[in-house]
Amino acid sequence: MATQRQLIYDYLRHKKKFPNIWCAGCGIGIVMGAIIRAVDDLGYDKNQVAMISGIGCSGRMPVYLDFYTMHTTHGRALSFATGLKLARPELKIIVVMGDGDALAIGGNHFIHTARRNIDLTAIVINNATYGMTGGQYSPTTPQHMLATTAPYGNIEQDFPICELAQVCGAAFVARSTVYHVEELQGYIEQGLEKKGFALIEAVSYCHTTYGRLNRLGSAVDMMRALKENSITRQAAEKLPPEELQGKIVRGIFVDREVPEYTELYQKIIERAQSGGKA
Amino acid sequence: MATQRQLIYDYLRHKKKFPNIWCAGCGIGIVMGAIIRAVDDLGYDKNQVAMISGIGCSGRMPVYLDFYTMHTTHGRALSFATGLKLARPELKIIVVMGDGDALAIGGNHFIHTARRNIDLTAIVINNATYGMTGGQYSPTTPQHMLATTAPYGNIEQDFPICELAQVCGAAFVARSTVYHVEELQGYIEQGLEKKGFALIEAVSYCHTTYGRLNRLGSAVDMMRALKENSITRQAAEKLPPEELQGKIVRGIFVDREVPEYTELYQKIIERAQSGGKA
Amino acid sequence: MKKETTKPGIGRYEVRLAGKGGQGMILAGRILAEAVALYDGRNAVQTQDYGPEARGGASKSEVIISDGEIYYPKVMNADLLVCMSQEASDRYYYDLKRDGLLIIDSTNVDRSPTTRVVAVPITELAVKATGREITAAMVALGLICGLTKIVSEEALEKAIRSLVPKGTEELNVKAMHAGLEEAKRLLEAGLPISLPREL
Amino acid sequence: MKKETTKPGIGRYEVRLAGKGGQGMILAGRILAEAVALYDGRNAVQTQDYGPEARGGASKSEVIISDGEIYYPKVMNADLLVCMSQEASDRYYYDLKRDGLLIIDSTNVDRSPTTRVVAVPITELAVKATGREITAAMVALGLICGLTKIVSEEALEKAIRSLVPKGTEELNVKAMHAGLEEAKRLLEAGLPISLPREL
Amino acid sequence: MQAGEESQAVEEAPPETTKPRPKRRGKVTVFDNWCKGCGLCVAFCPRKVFELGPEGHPVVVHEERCTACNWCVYHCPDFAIVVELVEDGEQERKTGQAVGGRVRR
Amino acid sequence: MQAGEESQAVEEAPPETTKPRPKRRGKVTVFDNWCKGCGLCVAFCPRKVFELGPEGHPVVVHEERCTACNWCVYHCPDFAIVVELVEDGEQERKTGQAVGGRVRR
Amino acid sequence: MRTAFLQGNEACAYGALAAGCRFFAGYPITPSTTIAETMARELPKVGGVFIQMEDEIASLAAVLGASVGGLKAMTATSGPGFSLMQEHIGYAVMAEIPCVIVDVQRLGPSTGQPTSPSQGDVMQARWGTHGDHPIIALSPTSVRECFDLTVTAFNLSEKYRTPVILLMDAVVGHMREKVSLPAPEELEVIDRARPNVPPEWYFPYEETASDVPPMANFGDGFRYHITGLMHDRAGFPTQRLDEINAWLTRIFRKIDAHVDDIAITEAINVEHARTLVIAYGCTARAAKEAVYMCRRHRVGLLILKTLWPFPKDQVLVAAHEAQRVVVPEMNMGQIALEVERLVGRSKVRRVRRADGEMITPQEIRAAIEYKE
Amino acid sequence: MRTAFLQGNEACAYGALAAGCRFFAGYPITPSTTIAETMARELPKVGGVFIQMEDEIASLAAVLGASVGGLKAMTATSGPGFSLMQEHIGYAVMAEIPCVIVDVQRLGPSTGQPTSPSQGDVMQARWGTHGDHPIIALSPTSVRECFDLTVTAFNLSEKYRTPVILLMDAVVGHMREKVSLPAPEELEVIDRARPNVPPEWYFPYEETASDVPPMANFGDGFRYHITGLMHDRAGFPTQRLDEINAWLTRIFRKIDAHVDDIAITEAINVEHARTLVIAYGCTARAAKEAVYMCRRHRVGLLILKTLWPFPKDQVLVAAHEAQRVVVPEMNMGQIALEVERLVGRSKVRRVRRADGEMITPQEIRAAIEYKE
Ligand SMILES: Cc1ncc(C[n+]2csc(CCOP(=O)(O)OP(=O)(O)O)c2C)c(N)n1
Ligand SMILES: Cc1ncc(C[n+]2csc(CCOP(=O)(O)OP(=O)(O)O)c2C)c(N)n1
Ligand code: SF4
Ligand code: SF4
Ligand code: SF4
Ligand code: SF4
Repeated sequence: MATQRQLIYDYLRHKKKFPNIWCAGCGIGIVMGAIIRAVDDLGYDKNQVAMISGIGCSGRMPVYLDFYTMHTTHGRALSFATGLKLARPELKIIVVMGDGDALAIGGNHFIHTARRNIDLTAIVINNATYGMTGGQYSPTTPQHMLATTAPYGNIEQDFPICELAQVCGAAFVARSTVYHVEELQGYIEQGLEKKGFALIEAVSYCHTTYGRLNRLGSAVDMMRALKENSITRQAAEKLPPEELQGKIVRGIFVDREVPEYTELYQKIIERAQSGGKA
Repeated sequence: MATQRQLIYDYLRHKKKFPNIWCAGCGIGIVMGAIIRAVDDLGYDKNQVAMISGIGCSGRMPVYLDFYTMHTTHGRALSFATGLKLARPELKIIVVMGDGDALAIGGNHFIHTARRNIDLTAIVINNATYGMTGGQYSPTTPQHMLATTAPYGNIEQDFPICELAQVCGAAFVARSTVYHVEELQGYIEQGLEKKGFALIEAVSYCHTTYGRLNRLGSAVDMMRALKENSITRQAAEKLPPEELQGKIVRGIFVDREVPEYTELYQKIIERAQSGGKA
Repeated sequence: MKKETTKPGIGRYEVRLAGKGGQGMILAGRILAEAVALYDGRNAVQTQDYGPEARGGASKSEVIISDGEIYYPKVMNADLLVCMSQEASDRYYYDLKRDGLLIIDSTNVDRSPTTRVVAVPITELAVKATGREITAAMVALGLICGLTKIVSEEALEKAIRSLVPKGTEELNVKAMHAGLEEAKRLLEAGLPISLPREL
Repeated sequence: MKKETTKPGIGRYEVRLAGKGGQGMILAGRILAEAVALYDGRNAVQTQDYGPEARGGASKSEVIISDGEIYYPKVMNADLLVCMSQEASDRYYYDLKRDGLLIIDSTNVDRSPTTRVVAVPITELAVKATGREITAAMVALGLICGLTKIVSEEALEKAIRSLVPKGTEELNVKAMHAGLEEAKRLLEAGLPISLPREL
Repeated sequence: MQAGEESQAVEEAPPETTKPRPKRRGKVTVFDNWCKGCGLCVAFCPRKVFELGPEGHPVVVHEERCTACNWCVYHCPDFAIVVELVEDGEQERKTGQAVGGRVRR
Repeated sequence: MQAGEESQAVEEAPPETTKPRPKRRGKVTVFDNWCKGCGLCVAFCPRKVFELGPEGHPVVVHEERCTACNWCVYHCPDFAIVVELVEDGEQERKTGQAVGGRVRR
Repeated sequence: MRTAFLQGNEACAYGALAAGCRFFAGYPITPSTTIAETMARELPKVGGVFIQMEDEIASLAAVLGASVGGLKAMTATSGPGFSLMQEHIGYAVMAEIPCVIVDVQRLGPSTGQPTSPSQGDVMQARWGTHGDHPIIALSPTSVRECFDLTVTAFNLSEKYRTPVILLMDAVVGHMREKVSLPAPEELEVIDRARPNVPPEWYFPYEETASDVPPMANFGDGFRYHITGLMHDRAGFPTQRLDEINAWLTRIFRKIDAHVDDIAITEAINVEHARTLVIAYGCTARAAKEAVYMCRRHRVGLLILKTLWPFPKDQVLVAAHEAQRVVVPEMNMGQIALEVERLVGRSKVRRVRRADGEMITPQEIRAAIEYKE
Repeated sequence: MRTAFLQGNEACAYGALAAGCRFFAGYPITPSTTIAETMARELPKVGGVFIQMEDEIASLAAVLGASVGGLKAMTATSGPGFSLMQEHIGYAVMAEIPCVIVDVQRLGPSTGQPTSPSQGDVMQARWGTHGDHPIIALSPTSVRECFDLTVTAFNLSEKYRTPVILLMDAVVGHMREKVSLPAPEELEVIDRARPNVPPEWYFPYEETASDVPPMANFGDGFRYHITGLMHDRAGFPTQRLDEINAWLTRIFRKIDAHVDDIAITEAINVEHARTLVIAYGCTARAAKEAVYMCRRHRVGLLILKTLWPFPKDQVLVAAHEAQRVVVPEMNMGQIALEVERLVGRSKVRRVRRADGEMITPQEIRAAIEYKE
């Protein structure tokens, strides 16, 4: 494994773009670290890796990474990535999204991309809010919590991101937190190696907006909460539902073989070119 | 129960709008019949019922019904309905959508409306294709089947509509077919009576586009297939997965109590007006 | 800048085929146009109009035939109007040329807008010839061919064979021949028919 | 049609507060403007600029003060420029009026663009007075008040109390007083300061 | 009917039914101007009451066999069939009654 | 590491650790110009190697306690910490090694 | 009269509430978000509903649904979201559903510069949705006008059964100013005309003297049909040319024939002006400053508060004696196109900037005083 | 040369394939669907990819992703879908990603009349997305031109690194005509300029002599950044005014300075014409018929194949001696606005129709011969 110095030198656009724009203590940078270590660990060539993001705090990640990088529009990163993947099936494509990006405005692309099971590694950084625009409620804001647009408390149920991806047909689905960054890195590696759509949810509460509004303390306090309020799937199975309330369940939700889209399309090309039924 | 003559007279815009525009033998009309009988059965006043649709063959239904009717844009019926429901919580709102309407372009509104659990009765008429535009593949076209845009066979997994609504948080979810129209009517009644988001999937294959392209026979043949290829959930549970392949599983998937959106919002109003935390 | 001198409208012959969705008028127009353009070596443009009720509402197809360039692609004043439904006949008669030819399917049209008309029980002939209503459009094409000669028999048959669904070629050609024969019969009977002026 | 005769720019006084995101410059601008407008009974307009890095990048706030109507809401030539960071000082000095007043926070700004400057270790004073860096903005406001009198002490204190987060009122007012005192000291020392011309 | 119960699948009767004249009988009317001739009623009527007419519309040929089961009424996509209940003998003609359907409350 | 395994939760050490000088030791460098002073490293370093400095940045005050566990390296959101492995005694300075992380194939 | 120190965005929200707005659906986006946040806090206090939707498409859809249900309804967004709303703006025009859409313009195209102001969406407001349609768009120059024109926007939308676009910009939206807000009784508030016939006689898209048919709300016993298809006077889809043309003509006429009522402008020293400045939004403030700087030069200023329908007559009158017309805009020249069409290309001098900075009075002055 | 009897939509698809298009993503919509259906059948035969996306937003996104990956890519839609694509058109302009967007115009606004033709989206093509931006839009008048202009659209998009809009209408799209298609070797096909420097030296948004920087495809070893934010020459977000202005100036200049190359028109008898007809799309065919009907009257015809950037010089030259300019359009007057701006309002007579019917030669003739 490369040293941190080497990783910084190899994978970050370190000369010009640092320090990054995120708030002090924001977990997005931690996810970024996990990504570069995963890529390094797997021994990928940088010329083989693309990163595509939407708009949001998380959406700024590609600026810092020395891959093919594309910062698209709010909610549509997966659709851009689908086009790129079909054009360049040989690329490893990592799609980084915020929870609003992936599941509010981008919810449709999320479910359809999972359904198509196209070979992308999607990372949703779930900070339970819209960070970039200053703390409005998102589809993952827990019920009853405050947000700038929910001054009387949020009344919506939150999306179970992993279950959603699973029901739609994703090949690999897992959740971890920025506290458990090594576990997270492992999931990212598995996602990258999986042929098919891989969804990794990285829980990383935004302390600047969500935390402050709900008086959850500093970045340090919220990091501690990730440690204390999370539990593995194995452990969760043994708990009664009441005790699971408010817990972050970590682990792999799905890991299965599903025919992958670009491969299936390749077969169509072969059929068409051999004069098959049109 | 009213006679058919009475139903036609009471609920249909029978004087001007008939015969309807659907193809001979299309099941959309059968669903429409189930809806008016359900409304009549429940004894609702017509001035209490609104029907909202998107664009598609199914989207034309509101023209024929003597409720408050609104034919909106492709994919967005649930969002229009959400606004109307919030403005008029006392209305019973039926939202009719095609599978493309509800789940392709409208997929995001589908999952979010279910998540909010707002009191709407959504009926997805699943004809396994885009009927109106002439037989392109939709998110519910089974894999390997032909469509005008899948001349070499469809390579996408299809959405499990009911499971999707369930995972997102709907209060009531059920599936039936136009062959089993009385069962379907029962589900529609249950959906209408349910406080919360109710999703009823009505399977009704389009014989004109989907059927013709895939040589599935006439409307009669395809109606027979609905009878022969469907199975109740209870029966399905006893079957091994191989034998379930290609079967339509009918039944109630969810029927649960979940706090409803307009009621929760009413509490916010009360809190705000009593000077609660803003 | 290019200066053009070609005279427009020379030999321009305008055909409108009107009926209901499902009667095959759009396919018929396409066959006629393709026969003329690909096999008779002249120019043709075909357009169509239909409602959202692709399968039921009014539907029409127009074919402009010419030896020169065709600019306006729609019928201005029809030289030939074929009406397969009452509605079509009521609606489109108004822009038939004074000396234009009107053919109606008397199986479906009860009230003709004029007496200067060739009334043929097209659908009936179709059923008689092939047992299938849907071949009426081919009977109409045969009739057109026989009466107006704007398309050659060979071209029409080729176009039919290349455009109808596989396996139904013989059936459709048979229907076309039924139309041709009816035309012959009519011509022999000397009915009031205005034939194409030039071209 | 309305004819206006009011002379523009009369008594127009332009203030720019510049620093980094997180230094509270936007809040400070708002406090200054609100003090002038709501409690001193004159007119004020406040605008702000910040980057996407709401929490870190450059950020500035502008306040235009006048007895008449204020048209252009931005600084054209600043009468008063307060720079809390080196970058701000480098960047904004160019549109300070010839006789404008430049205040820099010497805790953060090493190189002053000019010698006609009031250099005050604002952040240091803040930490000294309240123990909290973040109150530097209030020290700056006190300083402005004391040096220029464009806002009254009472108005400023009221505005601070109404706009700072609940529970931090005393702390912030204390910081403001630290600024006021420093201003007094400076005025007594007779430093080269250009004060507002009219109003 | 209560949703969740299995809908009573209607069995198709043999072409020439030999069953006795039903107790519950229906008077069947087809509105030709709404009917599009899809043939569902003809194919699925368990008592084979209809035959396809020359115009492509169903013709009621064996009304006496009709049990007023309403299959055709509920499945006609074009609202073109009405079946009115005729109780055997003297009984007044009554409105068709649902096979299933929830009872009005 | 293989995903699915439980990540080794790092335990915080008591403020004044009395443990013997670790076998595996790290040389800790903080890049002040990238560090934003969030305090995560200070709070979570299991060996309490850091203290918050006057500028708000962490200061390495107890390098000798560092076990090169890399917690701080992996969790610093700003890539502002580098820990290099120093094997006890003469051994050459080596690259930091992951606690977890999949082995390169 | 209530004096306060407010942001333009807040004033817009208060204006909406004062106009009777009781429904807001939106999706956050800089620099419009504080409008939503204010509405989220204030609406429930007056029994209204705020909802954050999953995107801007759904937001405008919900607004239209609520309006059909009888609530005055609004959404607010900025460039990217405004682009996403275009399909539903067309639907609102087609179905004649009143609503107010606020676009706080930021620097585009695309994500552009979210925190920088712009006036780049002026033509988009006119032409952004497909197909021919008329539109009303207003643009405020001050915090007080953010309040006033929001009220006007609601009034016009109710009066003409049409979507109204409020084109703010990030300067007026985020600027704070002292304002005196009118008391409720000082405000004119217009509500949509409701049918005064029994439901059986009601035609929702009938020709009327005013060209605006009364609108029944869903739930009030008038069971009619609404569609985005071309429709007849009863609201049902039609393919008849006479019905399509009747609708099309009416829909344009109801706006065009009332330009006088809709077109709001402010004219300063325009009589006998040799040079006329035409400006709107935040740029009008720079223009005012500039015009006063050049008092001696017979310079007039026409401030457009209504951008669409274009205040053609006011422009023609004001430009009557002008030899030069200066049009400063924070874009590459959009309103300038209309002005050129009306007064002739040769007279018009554009002052343009599309980099996110306000145009300064000095830049406008330079154009006024420029010697060709 | 291959003679066939084709629909305009099919010809468009074949044109795309001939131009090297190897990716299509779309969502069905009348009257554009046959383009998608043809591509679905033909693309795999040449190793290309067809995908039907979940909506039009995703469709254009996928097209842009594929283009960045190096494939020539296209989508096709109609009014409602075109409205939904607006945000991504702006993104393509901002990020300078070549692509072709076909809009087969149908009658709007809103759902309108899906099976009726129209020319109602002309201004939308120019202004539909937020923020200032240049655009290229072409409009064919025949089946053969559907083929040719699709090839041209790809060529221009690759040459200028910009989205190109092909504004078809439901008449030319669904019309069938005999066409002779050029053989591959007869066609000029332009591919994007690729960098000829080592990756370390590459700046994807650099100033170049042509104003169009070479474009590296993702996967080719040039690891650069793409964003919808204002960016510097390396593609990274910037707030510096000099960099924003440099970009903005270049992006307009690369189109405006090459109008000659982009603006395609066909002039018939325009020299000394006293009456000039300016037309485009299917309406140009009616105009041609009309002009020949009025041969005696010194009537000229200018057919615009390029609508944007507007062929200003060609119009000015052709209108030089004209006392009247007739502009027939299947809308309420859109191109007429530009024409009025250029030649003066008083000269222009609009012939307009927005009810889904083609304008007839007779209607145009009446306008030509009209005595005021
Ligand atoms: C179409 C569109 N709508 C809205 C926005 C404004 N916007 C920017 S980021 C964002 C949400 C950010 O939240 P999330 O996606 O959860 O990412 P985070 O910032 O929390 O990482 C929004 C709404 C936009 N840029 N584009
Ligand atoms: C924004 C938009 N995109 C596309 C269309 C074209 N369109 C009309 S109906 C339809 C799909 C119809 O399929 P489905 O929703 O399944 O309904 P069905 O006709 O099968 O009942 C499409 C794509 C449209 N009207 N609007
Ligand atoms: S606002 Fe929240 S999510 Fe965004 S950078 Fe700051 S802490 Fe991270
Ligand atoms: S096309 Fe299919 S779905 Fe549409 S009306 Fe016909 S049968 Fe029904
Ligand atoms: S974790 Fe990194 S950024 Fe945070 S205080 Fe430590 S070194 Fe600084
Ligand atoms: S590596 Fe970092 S966290 Fe671990 S002991 Fe050393 S300083 Fe502490």
